[in-house]
Amino acid sequence: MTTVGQPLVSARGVRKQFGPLQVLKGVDLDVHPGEVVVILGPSGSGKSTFLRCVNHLERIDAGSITVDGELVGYEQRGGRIHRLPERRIARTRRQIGMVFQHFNLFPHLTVLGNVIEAPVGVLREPKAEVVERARALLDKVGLADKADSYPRQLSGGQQQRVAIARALAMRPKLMLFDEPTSALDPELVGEVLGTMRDLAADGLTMVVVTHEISFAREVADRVVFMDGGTIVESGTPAEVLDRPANPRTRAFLARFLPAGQSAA
Amino acid sequence: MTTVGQPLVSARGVRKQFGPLQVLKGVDLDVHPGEVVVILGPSGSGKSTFLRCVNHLERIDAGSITVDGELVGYEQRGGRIHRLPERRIARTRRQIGMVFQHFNLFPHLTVLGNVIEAPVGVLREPKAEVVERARALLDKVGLADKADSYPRQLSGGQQQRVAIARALAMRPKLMLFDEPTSALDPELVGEVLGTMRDLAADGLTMVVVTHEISFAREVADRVVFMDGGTIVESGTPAEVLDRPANPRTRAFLARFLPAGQSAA
Amino acid sequence: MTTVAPNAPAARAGDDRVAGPGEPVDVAHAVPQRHPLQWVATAVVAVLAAQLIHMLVTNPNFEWDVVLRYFNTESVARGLWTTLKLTVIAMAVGIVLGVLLAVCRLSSNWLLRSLAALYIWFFRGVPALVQLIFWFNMSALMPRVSIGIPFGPEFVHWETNALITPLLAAILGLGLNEGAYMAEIVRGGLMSVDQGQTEAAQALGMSRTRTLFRVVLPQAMRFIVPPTGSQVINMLKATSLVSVIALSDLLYTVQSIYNRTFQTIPLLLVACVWYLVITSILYVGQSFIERHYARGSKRNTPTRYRDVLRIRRKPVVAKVEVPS
Amino acid sequence: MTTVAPNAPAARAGDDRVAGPGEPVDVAHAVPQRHPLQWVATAVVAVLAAQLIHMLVTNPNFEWDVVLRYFNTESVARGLWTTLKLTVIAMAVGIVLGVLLAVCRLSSNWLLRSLAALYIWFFRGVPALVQLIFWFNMSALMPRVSIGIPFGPEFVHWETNALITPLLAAILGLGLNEGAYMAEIVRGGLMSVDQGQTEAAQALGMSRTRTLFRVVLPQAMRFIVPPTGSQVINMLKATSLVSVIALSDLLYTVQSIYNRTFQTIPLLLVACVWYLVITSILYVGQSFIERHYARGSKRNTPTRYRDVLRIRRKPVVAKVEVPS
Amino acid sequence: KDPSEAQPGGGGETATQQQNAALHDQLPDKIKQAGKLVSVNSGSFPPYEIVGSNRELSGAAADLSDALGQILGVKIEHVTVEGLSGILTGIKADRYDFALGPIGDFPERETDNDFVDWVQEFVVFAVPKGNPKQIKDLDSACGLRIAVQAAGSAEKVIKTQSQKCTADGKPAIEVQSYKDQPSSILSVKSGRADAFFSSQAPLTYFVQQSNGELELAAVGQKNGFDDLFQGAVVPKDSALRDVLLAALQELFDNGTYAKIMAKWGLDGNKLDKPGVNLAGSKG
Ligand SMILES: Nc1ncnc2c1ncn2[C@@H]1O[C@H](COP(=O)(O)OP(=O)(O)OP(=O)(O)O)[C@@H](O)[C@H]1O
Ligand SMILES: Nc1ncnc2c1ncn2[C@@H]1O[C@H](COP(=O)(O)OP(=O)(O)OP(=O)(O)O)[C@@H](O)[C@H]1O
Ligand SMILES: [Mg+2]
Ligand SMILES: [Mg+2]
Repeated sequence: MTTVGQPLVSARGVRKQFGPLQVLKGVDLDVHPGEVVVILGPSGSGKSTFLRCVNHLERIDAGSITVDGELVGYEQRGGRIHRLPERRIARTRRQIGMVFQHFNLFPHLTVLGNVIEAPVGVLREPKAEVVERARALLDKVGLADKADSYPRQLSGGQQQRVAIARALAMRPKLMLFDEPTSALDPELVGEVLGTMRDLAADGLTMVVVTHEISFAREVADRVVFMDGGTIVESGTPAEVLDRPANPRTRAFLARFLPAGQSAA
Repeated sequence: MTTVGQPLVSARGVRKQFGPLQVLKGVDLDVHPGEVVVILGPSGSGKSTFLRCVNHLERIDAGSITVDGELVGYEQRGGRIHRLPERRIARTRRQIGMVFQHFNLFPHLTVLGNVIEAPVGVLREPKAEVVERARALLDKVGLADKADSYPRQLSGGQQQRVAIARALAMRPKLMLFDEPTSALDPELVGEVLGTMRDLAADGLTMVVVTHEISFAREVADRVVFMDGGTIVESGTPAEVLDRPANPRTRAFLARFLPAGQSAA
Repeated sequence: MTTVAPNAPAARAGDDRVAGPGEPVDVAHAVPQRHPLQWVATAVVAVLAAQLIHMLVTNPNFEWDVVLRYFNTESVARGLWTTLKLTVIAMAVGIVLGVLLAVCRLSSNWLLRSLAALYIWFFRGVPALVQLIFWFNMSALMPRVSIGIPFGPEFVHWETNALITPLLAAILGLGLNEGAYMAEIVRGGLMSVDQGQTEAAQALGMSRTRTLFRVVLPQAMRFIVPPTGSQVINMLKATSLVSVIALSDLLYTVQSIYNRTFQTIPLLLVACVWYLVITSILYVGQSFIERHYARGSKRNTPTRYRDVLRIRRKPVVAKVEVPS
Repeated sequence: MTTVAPNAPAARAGDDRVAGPGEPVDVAHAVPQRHPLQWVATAVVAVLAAQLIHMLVTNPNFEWDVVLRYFNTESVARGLWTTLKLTVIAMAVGIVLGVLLAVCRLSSNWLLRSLAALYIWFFRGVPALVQLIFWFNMSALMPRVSIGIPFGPEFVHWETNALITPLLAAILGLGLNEGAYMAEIVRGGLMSVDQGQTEAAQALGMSRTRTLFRVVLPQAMRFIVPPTGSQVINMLKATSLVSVIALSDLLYTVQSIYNRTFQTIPLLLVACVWYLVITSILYVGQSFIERHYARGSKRNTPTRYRDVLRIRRKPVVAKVEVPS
Repeated sequence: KDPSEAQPGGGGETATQQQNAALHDQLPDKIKQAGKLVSVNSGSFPPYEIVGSNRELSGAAADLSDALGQILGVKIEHVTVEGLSGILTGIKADRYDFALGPIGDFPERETDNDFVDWVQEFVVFAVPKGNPKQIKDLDSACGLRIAVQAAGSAEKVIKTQSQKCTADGKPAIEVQSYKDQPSSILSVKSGRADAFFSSQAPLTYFVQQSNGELELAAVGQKNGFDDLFQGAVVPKDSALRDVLLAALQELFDNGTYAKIMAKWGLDGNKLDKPGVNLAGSKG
């Protein structure tokens, strides 16, 4: 499905450093509208950091990221590049939904409150309209009856689905998922992956960091393997997962296969 | 390996209620010395509650649990049953090691401090001796070089292995594991399961609540399936996992098999 | 919350039913635990309480008739009113300032951070009494306040004494001082909220201000409210300092009565009883506020009053139920 | 902490290198951010500070020569010593009592819980001044204290006045009062420790006492220390209440000097400067204690002083590194 | 109504005074404009100053201020604040014009302020009923526990006496310095102190209030004080000082002063004539 045309996300030579530690060492990645990109890679390879750079939760040190043609966190004005003020960055972020590993729902708000908070408070949409949309979204993720529960009264899988609904309520052009299932008990992973599968089928553009190989195989348009702060390998699921060119990719994938089964 | 003779753990008709909710509805289970019993079951079936009853973190309402022939939390005296005082219960607990889902290491103590705390402070063993034993144990779980780190400086898998070493340092007769891998990222599960596999090979008596079917198949002497507060099915891994007699067991196991593969 | 389906039959596997070696034991028949020590302790407490009450009632030194006589005289009521008014205003100033200062302390801006730290250092360090005297009598230092070019001509100016009324001086003295203490409390509360919450809010495009007021602060309140309760009680009593600037609060009113009549003990009792009444009301109010901010913080919303007082934090990751 | 192997070559996949539609942009060349507002603010603050210092130095009302003259006279030193001694002892009493009361408040025993609640209610409600007067003049209420059969014969008895020296009265009055405030602080701290910690300790066979002192309290200290710092500063100033029972602390000493000489402002300055010196020392001490109890609470042990002041809690589950 | 309002009785009303226009003209402009003088006091100091529950002042000083106001043709307003810090800083800050007092005049207090003295004070002991320790004079206080009000001259005298006791081979005095009069009185009542050593005029009043629990001792003795003057405090070298002195002189001359003093039982404390900084000029 690798579309030609203007990419929705375009990262060029993205570098990020924490103190002495170079975490991203020049990452290039294009994500086209409607594409589902899965990022794989060992822990510490910079997957989360890259996702966080895309919606400017981290400021990049070099290179550039554009979303929908607009520079993230910066602005070209008079031939020079200027940092955007916090207020303008917030505007960019509204187009990008993010789902975190630990859900990060607002525990003091009900499920419905979580979902409508940003559309009502940030986009200033009329509340009645947002509530209606929120209920539809909750229905879509299978939680219509939990609208008035508090997050802590839900299971992990339910919480993560609320987090997805919360992000979708902003009608983002792009959804970022950072290991959305790895804080869940094995029994509950399926619920969340199911929801994500539906979103992909709806044509939403998604960048997903995950360890769920079978999900990647089934849903991804493209799989990207990161290691040591760079993209080591990239291609269709079949290419990257079944015939990895890079030895590191191969070593990594070996861990996820049932013992005794080869990576073929 | 199902040994005849005096069982190490013997639970009879164990019932436990939280307010109006009957969580354990009469659980009978014998664990013989050297045996590895894996408890499977859906969430809320009372697996954790049962384990917690074995070392009296929860007081049972009816039935009895004995460990090594001694009643847990109670005492028969003059033909009647009396509650033991907290001090005596603590003595029983020293024979039982427990490993929690969320590790529960003491964050203010170093790894070594965590391991030696109870033997030195509770058993009053000489410190030098305990330190030596603790280092040997840390070596065994592959963390000899982390002795002076603080728990938060370790990965989840490393933390869980420290928790195992901490429990082993008390030289327990019995180890209880409550979903020791389900708070871990998929990449790290292997480390902990490896350590547990080694312990089983050493002949330690273990009761393990887990969702790792392959671990159960490989290591367990017996697999027990709990549902709705009772033991629904029990037998060798081959019996329970591959030819489950009970429809609920079958339904449960179906979730854990790769899509498209049947439960045979 | 979870209900196990009641129709779950006990389909136990056979091999576990083999009888154990001992005779059947059932702890359901355990002897109910006796607590002899607790009973002895209760008795001792009861006797001591009886003695205390006996002494309170019979000891002539308490002069309960005098206490009663003064309990709701007009001057005491006026003192009480001053106390309450000052407490409310000074705490309001303190809380607003405290939130501002705490946010500054945690800001990424060097200047704000240092200024807030300086403020807290200074205002916690200087006794409130001195601050009151200073504000009230500022005209001894600066007879007039002016806006103008520094070290140059003035444009507007006011007489300091006209500007600073006793009430304003009291509010400044007590409120600015309280702000420094509240700042530390609020800072602790803000830090106790997981950083993930801020990130989630930012990812939704919320502004910093909105994140603070809609996400972080409401969660921090659980940790801010209890120590703030202590601060209110403290303030209630600290208002007696304003007697130095010619305002008379509850305590000073009774003091000025016994300065005249020398019935020290019964008049102090009048103040004590009033303070206890107010703190009791505050106590109830506080537990309602705590209950409000505790919503969503537990899996089971607390229902009984006692539960409200004993909230325990649970790990964030919730347990999960699968219908069986 | 994590070091990515430096030999990891950037073996990028080809298709992502296809040039984007726009010209190459690199934020590394972004214009350094200017903060004009910050500079203006800094300038304003600097001018205000200059004016303040100018006033402090030149205003004759401060009489700095008098301040200097009295700053370390013997009587001021003696007052300071009383202040420090009382603060240390009363805080020690308060902390010990506070821990006891907090444990009682959280106990499963009904009697202990109610007694602790009653204590806290009463001692927070009654002004410390009144408590001091009561303890000191208890013999006006009870000329002698006796042990014996309630409402019956006495076995042993003491003269109350001999029993309660002024110092003891001060310690009782301030310490018992402080205990009530500390109890609430400690309770908050204890509740903030995850229940899993207690269970882990119990599972290791630890007794309740050991669990409290080795596991729960050391972790609670992170939340107990900062508000306790505020309490110490409060106590430092609250000791001036003891002047009502003929003890003279720092503030009262300077007051009695200006009562004689009428040099109010410079003598109050003497007290303020001393208070600021002590609170500064406390501040440093507190941050060291906080740093001690913060050990193990972060992935990266803080090294810089500023970090100590800005500890943020991280989620418990640590991130993980796999060597590549 | 506040039950403590009942005031100790005393003679009839004093006559109204004639306004002295010359003195009025000498007043600072600000006061003339405002038409009032603000006098500050630190609470009850009976029988000179007794603060009622509405903060209205009665007592000898109140009567005197009424008379002064009539002479000067301004209203005298009384403000009560706690402690000297409030009084002195307030005068410095121009919040209050003066303190009518009487406040003890000591040489070291005269550096920053001027005193217009109008009474003389004696110091006596208040002891429990029956004078159990048999205090007759200063010397008989050796070895006893004596309460004083901190920083007053009584404290200085009793400390000197204590040194004298040890020099004479007698046990020293245990001096207890209390913050205010009620706490000192309470210490005598609760048996912490054997006697309270303080000014006679207020002590007389306290003893009357104590329902017979206390009595005075060593009355009529010098008790270590040669001359203890008390009076009004005004800012150093202010115009008000001379106006006040002149106005007081007028009240002394026309007998109003004597009448007021008699009314409040203060005959023994009268001065022959008012004066400025009498303590400094004598000492
Ligand atoms: N705020 C930060 N300050 C310092 N170092 C950081 C910070 N955030 C991340 N790092 C470090 O950067 C490296 C990459 O982190 P990142 O979270 O992006 O890895 P990841 O690929 O997402 O790994 P994981 O699978 O564990 O989530 C790690 O070594 C991490 O310790
Ligand atoms: N302390 C408690 N108070 C009230 N209810 C409790 C308590 N502990 C457990 N429960 C309830 O008891 C039931 C059984 O819980 P338990 O933790 O034993 O299940 P489990 O089989 O371990 O499930 P999981 O796989 O989610 O850990 C659940 O419904 C749970 O909500
Ligand atoms: Mg990550
Ligand atoms: Mg469980």
